[in-house]
Amino acid sequence: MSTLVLQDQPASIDVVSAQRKPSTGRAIKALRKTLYRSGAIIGFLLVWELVPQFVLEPASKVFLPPLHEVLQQLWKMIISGDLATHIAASLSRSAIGFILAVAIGVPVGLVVAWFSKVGDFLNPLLEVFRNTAALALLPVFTLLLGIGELSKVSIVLYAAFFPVLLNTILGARSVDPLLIRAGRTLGLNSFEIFSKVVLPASVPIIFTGIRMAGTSAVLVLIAAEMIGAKAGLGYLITNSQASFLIPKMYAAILTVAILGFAVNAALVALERHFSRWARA
Amino acid sequence: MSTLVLQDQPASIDVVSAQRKPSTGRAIKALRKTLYRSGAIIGFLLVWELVPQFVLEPASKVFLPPLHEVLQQLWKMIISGDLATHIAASLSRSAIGFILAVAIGVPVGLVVAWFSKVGDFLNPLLEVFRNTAALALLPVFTLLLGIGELSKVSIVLYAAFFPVLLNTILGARSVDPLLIRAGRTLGLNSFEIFSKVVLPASVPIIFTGIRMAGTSAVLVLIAAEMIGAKAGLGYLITNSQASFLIPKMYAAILTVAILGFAVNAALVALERHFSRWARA
Amino acid sequence: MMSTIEIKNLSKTFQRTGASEQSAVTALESLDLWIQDGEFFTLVGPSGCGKSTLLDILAGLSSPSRGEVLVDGAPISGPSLERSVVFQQYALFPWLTAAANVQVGLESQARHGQGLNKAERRVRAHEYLSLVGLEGVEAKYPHELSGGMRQRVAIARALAHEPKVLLMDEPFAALDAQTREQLQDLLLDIWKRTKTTIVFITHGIEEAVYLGQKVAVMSSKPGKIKEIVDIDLEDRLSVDDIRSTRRFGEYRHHIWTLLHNSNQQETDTPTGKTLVTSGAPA
Amino acid sequence: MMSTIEIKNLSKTFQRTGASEQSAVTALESLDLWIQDGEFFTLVGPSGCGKSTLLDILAGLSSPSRGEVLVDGAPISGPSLERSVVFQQYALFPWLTAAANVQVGLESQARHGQGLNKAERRVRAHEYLSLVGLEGVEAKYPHELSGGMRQRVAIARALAHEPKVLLMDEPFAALDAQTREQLQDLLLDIWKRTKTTIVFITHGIEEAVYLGQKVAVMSSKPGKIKEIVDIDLEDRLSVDDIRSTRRFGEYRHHIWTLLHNSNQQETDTPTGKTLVTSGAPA
Amino acid sequence: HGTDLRNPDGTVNVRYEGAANTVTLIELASALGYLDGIKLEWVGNNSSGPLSIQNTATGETDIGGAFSGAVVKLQEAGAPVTAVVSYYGSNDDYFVGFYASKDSGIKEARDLIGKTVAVNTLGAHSEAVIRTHLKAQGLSDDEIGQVQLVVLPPTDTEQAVRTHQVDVGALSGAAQVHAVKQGDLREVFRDTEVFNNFNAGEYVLRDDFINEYPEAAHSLATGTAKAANWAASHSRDEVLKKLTDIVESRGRGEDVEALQYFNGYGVGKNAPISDEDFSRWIPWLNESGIVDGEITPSEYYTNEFNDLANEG
Ligand SMILES: Nc1ncnc2c1ncn2[C@@H]1O[C@H](COP(=O)(O)OP(=O)(O)OP(=O)(O)O)[C@@H](O)[C@H]1O
Ligand SMILES: Nc1ncnc2c1ncn2[C@@H]1O[C@H](COP(=O)(O)OP(=O)(O)OP(=O)(O)O)[C@@H](O)[C@H]1O
Ligand SMILES: [Mg+2]
Ligand SMILES: [Mg+2]
Repeated sequence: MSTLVLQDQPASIDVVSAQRKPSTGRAIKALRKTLYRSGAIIGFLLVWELVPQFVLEPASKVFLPPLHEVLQQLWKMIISGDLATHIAASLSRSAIGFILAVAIGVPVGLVVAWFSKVGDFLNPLLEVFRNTAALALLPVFTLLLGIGELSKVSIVLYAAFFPVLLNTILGARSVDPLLIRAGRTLGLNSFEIFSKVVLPASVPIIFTGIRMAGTSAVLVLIAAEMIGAKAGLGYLITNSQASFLIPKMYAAILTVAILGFAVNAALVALERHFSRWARA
Repeated sequence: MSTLVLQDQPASIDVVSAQRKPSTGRAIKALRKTLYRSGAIIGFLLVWELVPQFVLEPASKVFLPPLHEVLQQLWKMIISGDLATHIAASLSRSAIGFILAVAIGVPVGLVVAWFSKVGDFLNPLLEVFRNTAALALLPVFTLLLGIGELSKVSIVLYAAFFPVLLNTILGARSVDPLLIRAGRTLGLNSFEIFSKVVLPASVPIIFTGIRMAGTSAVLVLIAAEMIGAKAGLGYLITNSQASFLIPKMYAAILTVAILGFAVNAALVALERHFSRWARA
Repeated sequence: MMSTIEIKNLSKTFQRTGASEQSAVTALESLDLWIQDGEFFTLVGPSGCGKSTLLDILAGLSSPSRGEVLVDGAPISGPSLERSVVFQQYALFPWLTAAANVQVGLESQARHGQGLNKAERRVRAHEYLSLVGLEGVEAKYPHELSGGMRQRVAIARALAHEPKVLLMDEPFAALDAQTREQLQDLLLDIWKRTKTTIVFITHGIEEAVYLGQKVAVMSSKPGKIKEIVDIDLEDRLSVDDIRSTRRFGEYRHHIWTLLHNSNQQETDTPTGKTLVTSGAPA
Repeated sequence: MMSTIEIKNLSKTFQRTGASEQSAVTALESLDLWIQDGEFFTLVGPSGCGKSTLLDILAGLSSPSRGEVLVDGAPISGPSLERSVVFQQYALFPWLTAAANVQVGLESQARHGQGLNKAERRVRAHEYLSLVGLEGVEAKYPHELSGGMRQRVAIARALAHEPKVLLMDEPFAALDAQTREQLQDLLLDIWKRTKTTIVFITHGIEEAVYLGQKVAVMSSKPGKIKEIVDIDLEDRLSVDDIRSTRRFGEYRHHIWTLLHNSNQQETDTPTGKTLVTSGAPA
Repeated sequence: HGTDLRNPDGTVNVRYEGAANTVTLIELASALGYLDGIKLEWVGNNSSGPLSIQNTATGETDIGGAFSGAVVKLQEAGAPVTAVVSYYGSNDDYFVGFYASKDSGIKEARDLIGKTVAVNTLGAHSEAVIRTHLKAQGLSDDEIGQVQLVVLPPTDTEQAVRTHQVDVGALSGAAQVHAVKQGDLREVFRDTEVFNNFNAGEYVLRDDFINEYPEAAHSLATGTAKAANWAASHSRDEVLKKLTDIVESRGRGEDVEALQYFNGYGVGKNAPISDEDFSRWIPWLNESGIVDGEITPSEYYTNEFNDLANEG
């Protein structure tokens, strides 16, 4: 709601040098700010620790162990290297599926956007697939591609593909035609218009799709791993649950949460990097 | 890629009356266009019908029956009313969870955006939750809320809440401050600024979130129904699979696809309606 | 319907907290100004000299750091329907039709119990849309209108609740030259009919001379009034192309010189000045 | 570096296929024009009279429906580095720095084997950024620049590969009045130094007179040249505020009258004309 | 399925799905050295019999086991598989029981009308047993239809019954012992009340696997039967020690604690398959519309590879 639109830019130009020696007053202020900002998380963790211990009846407590038990379990798994194995399994699956989705989705999206005939032709089918919940297709993937890595990577690919594809199409379609005209007058041929104007201009919107794809990839992978896998965080969750290792289950869920957060943060950072030229 | 930006608007103003009596030539053209546009879907359905019959070996054919068998099964379920029951179960769950998500997400989002202190406080926690795959939490929901409707509606609510919330925050934050200034000079008080300027100005971005929430709601519900349900399309899929009623399973998946498409189309229409004032 | 504005020793300083040390920008310093009842008062000055800052204070959208601003003897305590604002970027509510936009202020009045009822408001909106030469666009949304039409709606909206003062911040800057001239004539016509006090900010010398009874020339860093020029021209609308007359050219030149000198020190590097032009459409 | 442009019996019709029946808009009809080597040629006319259409054809971005356009005797077959364009909305590539933007045309040249190497291109970019008064902004992205600076970069970009013709479509319309005057002077200065042929479209009579050696006044529906006015003024940059002089006022008035008459029938309803102002920033 | 399953050392590589915290019969057989010429390859865990044999049918695994009724359904659907040995059953030690909360007032079949019953998977053992039982207790089809089945992971079932989210839960094995130990549940009935002791499910092999590697089929079937006999004939402590060794050595991050609830495989001596094992379910199969009229049980299985069964 800031009406102070002018503020940022000139300030950041003038003060680059002054910024180098932050005063202690500023450090304290920054610390207080960080504390304030983490307040909600700390509160949540406290509730998690205290409510099971002091509020819940013992029977329910079994199913909602206090935080420290979960952290103990998490620590054990870190030490033993178990956690690393599961994370590696999940990460590699989602990374492969996700990277394939980007590698296929972006070029296909650009082509579809550019050749509007192709777009007209494919669009309805894409719309139908896009709106078909990936998890509804999980049995089909298992039937057709088996229960191994192939079907897991494929379902991640499927889930991540559509956000990338559709945002690429959207991005390429919403490129300012003026930039294309400018490109043409500057001697760019069709292919150069494509690679030097349309693609870079679409980057911010494509990245929105990539970020959505990241979220989808993790979500769907967890579900896929819950059915027929021998490693991975989804497997760890269901397997722990099936073994009554409830703290272990929560530790796995916590790991998923942290991982999801990290993946998103990484993608946001990447997006910032590639879109830094976009209007502030 | 159209450079013909001027075209649409004047044409649609002048020709409203002329449009009433389309010539046959136009009708044929429109038909051909529709056919062309459905080409990919028709092609896909043909492949589905023919490949199982003529390409696959019998063992695989069991698990990928040709389209007509699936349609027969679908028809049977429509006639018997079974399908309606399952659709009703799924739809009501996702509708309740989804509507709650909107009903809670939009006001909370507006408040968070308006009171930036609240936003600073809540944001990190929201970020963590948002990036925690809803399905990883499915066991927790089951443990804490049971296996009944409550936990299913809750997980839909959870999955749909964050897209709505975050887009509302984004929408409200990106309201042109100029409009707020204009509102103030026109005698609006703080609450009116909120309800008459910030809210309507955020509608298009909020709706993007609502559409994403719709997709999430369906996706997560299907997964939730695969565990601990006695009706619903997710249940129908797993149940049919477990009983080796493979055409029935495909019929259920087809229904999910159509439903997902319809839900999305409905939300897009709603979005169009509410955002019709937005820049064309 | 009219109002006297007294500005006494007005200063405005902006604190910048973005960086490690707080730096302050003095946008306006010890500014005195007296604007009479029903006057058409224009204000020219280089970019960043504080024109918008002054207008914001008059509108009640921000408050002075020092000094006071009195309207009819009473200090300004916030935005008010008595002082309407027209912005460069129209600032229409895009989700409201033209007529609904014009009625926003009327509805505020009604909520405070001193306004028109619903039917009367609709009639009033129609009336003011006609005043700005827009009939039959009541049901159109802003995006269906051209830039010139949008600014007309904005003017109708600012006038519909019959404020004492109309504050305008470069209202015609985003329009093409010919539409701009049309709207200038329209504004003069409205002013003559309603005799509302108008404070009009512009970058255009020609526009300032054409519209204003008085043209205040500002200098920047810190923002001050350099000179106030009384414009004594015959009725603009009755003369064909008054802008091409000799007298007009003289006023034009006089103000040009004032601005040119005040700009001198800053314009040494051609980039120096434009850096501050943050208001230009991107 | 210079070029003669011959326009013979040029017509341009747009088909509109949006509706049930195809309706055609005739944007230009039987237009003849002759623009000489190194001339500064300005074009004024009401909104929608076909100015941009004409410029697009000159740029090779669209093709005539009838008639022909010859540059140095050869017909235009598409966009070419020989004819650069500067657009109203800058059209800089926002993901490239100022220097990189300026080098786009140079790189195209290099790809066709007739250009500079990488180091030379960088030097050239610096050279042209200096020419437009921008030094030290090489590494800045467009969003870090003011409107005036962006348009300077766009001009540098258009000139860097040394085209024979510079086509400008209301390049200064989005700028504030004072920045606009600065850039007008800059452009005159560059023109005098490079003697590039310039075709400059504007809505502003003052701008047309100030810049042009010849001002073509267009009328609309269908777009035609109404009259070409030779402007015979002393060197603009050597006289203080030439715009306020009597002779300038006379040219101004003459063109004003031409435009005013040609507008007459359409301007009866004040909305009639502005409806077509689709180019105005929203 | 074309893939050559033979390892360089001449053994046949057999892919199978296990179950968390449990040692399946073939795993036990392998550990006991009963699987000559076989190398087992674990491809993951699975808690659903139908999915297990589906994966075998599609060639994802080479051996899978499920409830007899599911085996019928899979073959009726056209999948080329054959049952070769029984791998679980119900007896006094191992059985599927149906439990209600003690304060629920559910005591007999009639009390189930309008109630919900949690089962581990649909279309399988628990469902078939409960339907058959209700019918035997004289409930009408309409009344039976009012008993709602809900799929729940066994670990959730206990808590779901206790908190009345479901009225009755079907439990067997470790989950059953764990739940009953708390003392607040009442057994409504168990499957052995319906059929006495019986073999309830079979390992199936793909027909092409059988044709290609008959000696492997032989080894799997006979080894399974031997392992079942071993488990039945040794003391609980000995069996538990063996199972614990197996679980600890395979490193799947499981919970050995759960093994203390182990109570056998329930399969009869020598693990043979009989016509009865299939025909028992005919009424239920008919009623659920999966098969029409009579079936020929002998089409579904063979004891040919189970040497012990052949010995009698
Ligand atoms: N909210 C703000 N915070 C910090 N500095 C500000 C703020 N608003 C304006 N300024 C500064 O105050 C000075 C005057 O700004 P103002 O917008 O009033 O100028 P202006 O005359 O309207 O310029 P323009 O002609 O470009 O619109 C400028 O130096 C500007 O950077
Ligand atoms: N691509 C197009 N399709 C259809 N009609 C067009 C197209 N481009 C221009 N026109 C029409 O041609 C006429 C001339 O348009 P043009 O843009 O050349 O006018 P202009 O003189 O540049 O106007 P302005 O001053 O508003 O920029 C207008 O009536 C316009 O509606
Ligand atoms: Mg300003
Ligand atoms: Mg134009």
